[in-house]
Amino acid sequence: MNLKQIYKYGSPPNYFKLSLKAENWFLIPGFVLIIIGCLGGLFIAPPDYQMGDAYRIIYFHVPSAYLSMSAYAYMAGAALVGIVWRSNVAFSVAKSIAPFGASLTFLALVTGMLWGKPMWGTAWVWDARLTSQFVLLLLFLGYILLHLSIREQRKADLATSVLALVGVINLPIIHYSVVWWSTLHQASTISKLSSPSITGDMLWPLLVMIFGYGFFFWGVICRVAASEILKREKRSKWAKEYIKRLK
Amino acid sequence: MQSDVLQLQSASLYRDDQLIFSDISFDLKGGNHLIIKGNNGSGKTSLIRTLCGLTQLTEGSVLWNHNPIDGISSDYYKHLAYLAHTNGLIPELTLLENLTYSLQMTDLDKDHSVLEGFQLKQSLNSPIATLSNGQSRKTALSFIIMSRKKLWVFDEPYANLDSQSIDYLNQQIAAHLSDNGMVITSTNREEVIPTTNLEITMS
Amino acid sequence: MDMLSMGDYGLFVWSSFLISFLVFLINYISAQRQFISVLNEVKLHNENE
Amino acid sequence: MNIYQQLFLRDLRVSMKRWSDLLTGIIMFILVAFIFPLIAGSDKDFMHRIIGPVILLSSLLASLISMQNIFKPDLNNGSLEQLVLSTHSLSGLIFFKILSYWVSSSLPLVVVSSLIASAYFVTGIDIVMVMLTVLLATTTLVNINSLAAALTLGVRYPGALMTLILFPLSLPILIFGSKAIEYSILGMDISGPFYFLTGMMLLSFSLGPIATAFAIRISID
Repeated sequence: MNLKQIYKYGSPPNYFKLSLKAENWFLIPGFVLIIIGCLGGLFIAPPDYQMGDAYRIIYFHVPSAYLSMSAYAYMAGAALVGIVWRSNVAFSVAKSIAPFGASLTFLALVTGMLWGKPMWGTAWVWDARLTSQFVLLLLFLGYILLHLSIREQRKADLATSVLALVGVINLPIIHYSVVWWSTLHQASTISKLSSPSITGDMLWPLLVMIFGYGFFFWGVICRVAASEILKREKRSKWAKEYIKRLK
Repeated sequence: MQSDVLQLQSASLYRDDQLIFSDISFDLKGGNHLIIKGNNGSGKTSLIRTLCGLTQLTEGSVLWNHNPIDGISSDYYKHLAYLAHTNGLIPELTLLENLTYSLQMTDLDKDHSVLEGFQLKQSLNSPIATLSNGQSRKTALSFIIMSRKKLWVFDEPYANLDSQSIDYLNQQIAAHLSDNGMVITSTNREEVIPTTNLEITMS
Repeated sequence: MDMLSMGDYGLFVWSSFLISFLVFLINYISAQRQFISVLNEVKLHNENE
Repeated sequence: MNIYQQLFLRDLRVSMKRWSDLLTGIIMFILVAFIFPLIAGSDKDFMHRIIGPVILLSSLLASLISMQNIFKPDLNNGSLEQLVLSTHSLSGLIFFKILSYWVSSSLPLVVVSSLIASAYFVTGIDIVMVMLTVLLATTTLVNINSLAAALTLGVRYPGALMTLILFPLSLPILIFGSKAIEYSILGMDISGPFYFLTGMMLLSFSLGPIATAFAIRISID
């Protein structure tokens, strides 16, 4: 793909059409992969010799934790592109990632707590991963609330993008400091936390789930970003024509 | 001497979906006075802010000596003095302190004849907060006049002024224009404006 | 039935499954609804002009 | 006198005139630190354990309260616009504005923290360590805070939003800052946390003013 093509798909009408076309190419594989992963993880994979069937929660926990972290990175990437090229498309993508990213973080937290309850006997443990997820949730919420509280769209886009970039610079530092802190406090629980020695027939459903989550995520983002773009471009010619053709 | 020129080329501004103004163009050369007329809420302030580079145009461009001002802002700001609705004065500090710490005008005229002309000489040591609205407006105006910058941009300079000060301001503007300076003024009080060669009416 | 009880951990495993499913469903549905509401908004905008 | 010195001195002077803002921050700092022993017990070992977190938390709250007003009055009286229209780099001007704000709002905290440390039965060189930690932590916090204040300039009630933005970004400072104090009291090696705090201070002073300047341009648009 050369630069000209990238520029072409970066223009709002092209991106709009492309994302609506691409939506199902993400959603359907995502859906299928998640079903396969669920079947594999919940029924086919053998129970862990130490933790029994409870470990199956990782098939929901790990993909959402992975994806929530990378969602923040994608959001910051889109924000950077938006700031540099003042691209409405990039801003729309960044804005659409935030709610899904926040809900993935929420999922990672809740499934983490559901895993903690039988394993550690308590729903919340001050361990590095859960705490990092909590901080990530706050970063997402800050982004979303800042976007909501600035009335003018263009201003809100730029301001939240600055926040996303600062957040992504800080994220490794936060993660590092939380890990450092928890190794000081929770030396005893760390060993319990270490992931079970995963065997091949446990691993493949996990990978399938991670990919399924990713595909489904982008499918939803395609649709949300398309509606964001349409909203921003409603006084443009292509948007009017698109609406007219729908009738 | 090469004469400076400020150009606005087919400028439009939207705030989200709302059209503020569209397709305005002009050329402003040394000795020209541009008046922007219009009622409240007609986009005068937005237009003036785009001319100062504080607000980005949706379409079109602002050029200083044929260069877009975003690229040469520090060069452009050497020549620009801007008076906003707010006076840009710090109310806790006295007039004199505001003058000393005035950041934009690094080479402020040190003789205070303009302050005298606006009858501000006796208020030099009172905090801006204790001055009346008209007096603080006059203070801000005299800072612009004393700044020795080429381009003066006034947003509603006549607000709160008594007739004597209006005359004095018009005198100063005339002197600046004859000195090959440029002035941009927005107002909705048409009766007090001196005659000019450039006019934009916003609706 | 043994499959569903997951040892004794069925409650935790299945509620993880359920909540993940729900969150994905909500995100999907709200995406579709948001698109439709934007379509209507733009339509309204066009008619007003 | 160059323009940066001018701005620095002007802001210092203005801060003195707005002394009630500064005082609120200092009072907040003292109150939080004094309330903890009152409600949680005051034996020496316990006080030594909690002084780190308490000092850091109260500096966070103090700087949050006093920093809400770093740009807002300037926005309202128009002098922020004049700052943007300066021929000098806005990031540089903001750097000195932040520095001046730090001197007026956080330097008193460094001094006061020595009193608090002695009230917490900290003695000798450890008091200096507490002060040094507060100094390093507040220099970073002031940068993060000014960014949050600049981003929320256009928001009518920015308090809650600022807190939400601030908390995750300042978490590393709180963790390492309280560890530095704890290590120093326990007589352990404190170079690790101090290197970290110093690094964060340098990072925040190099990125903070740039990001804040950018955010101000957006907010006054």
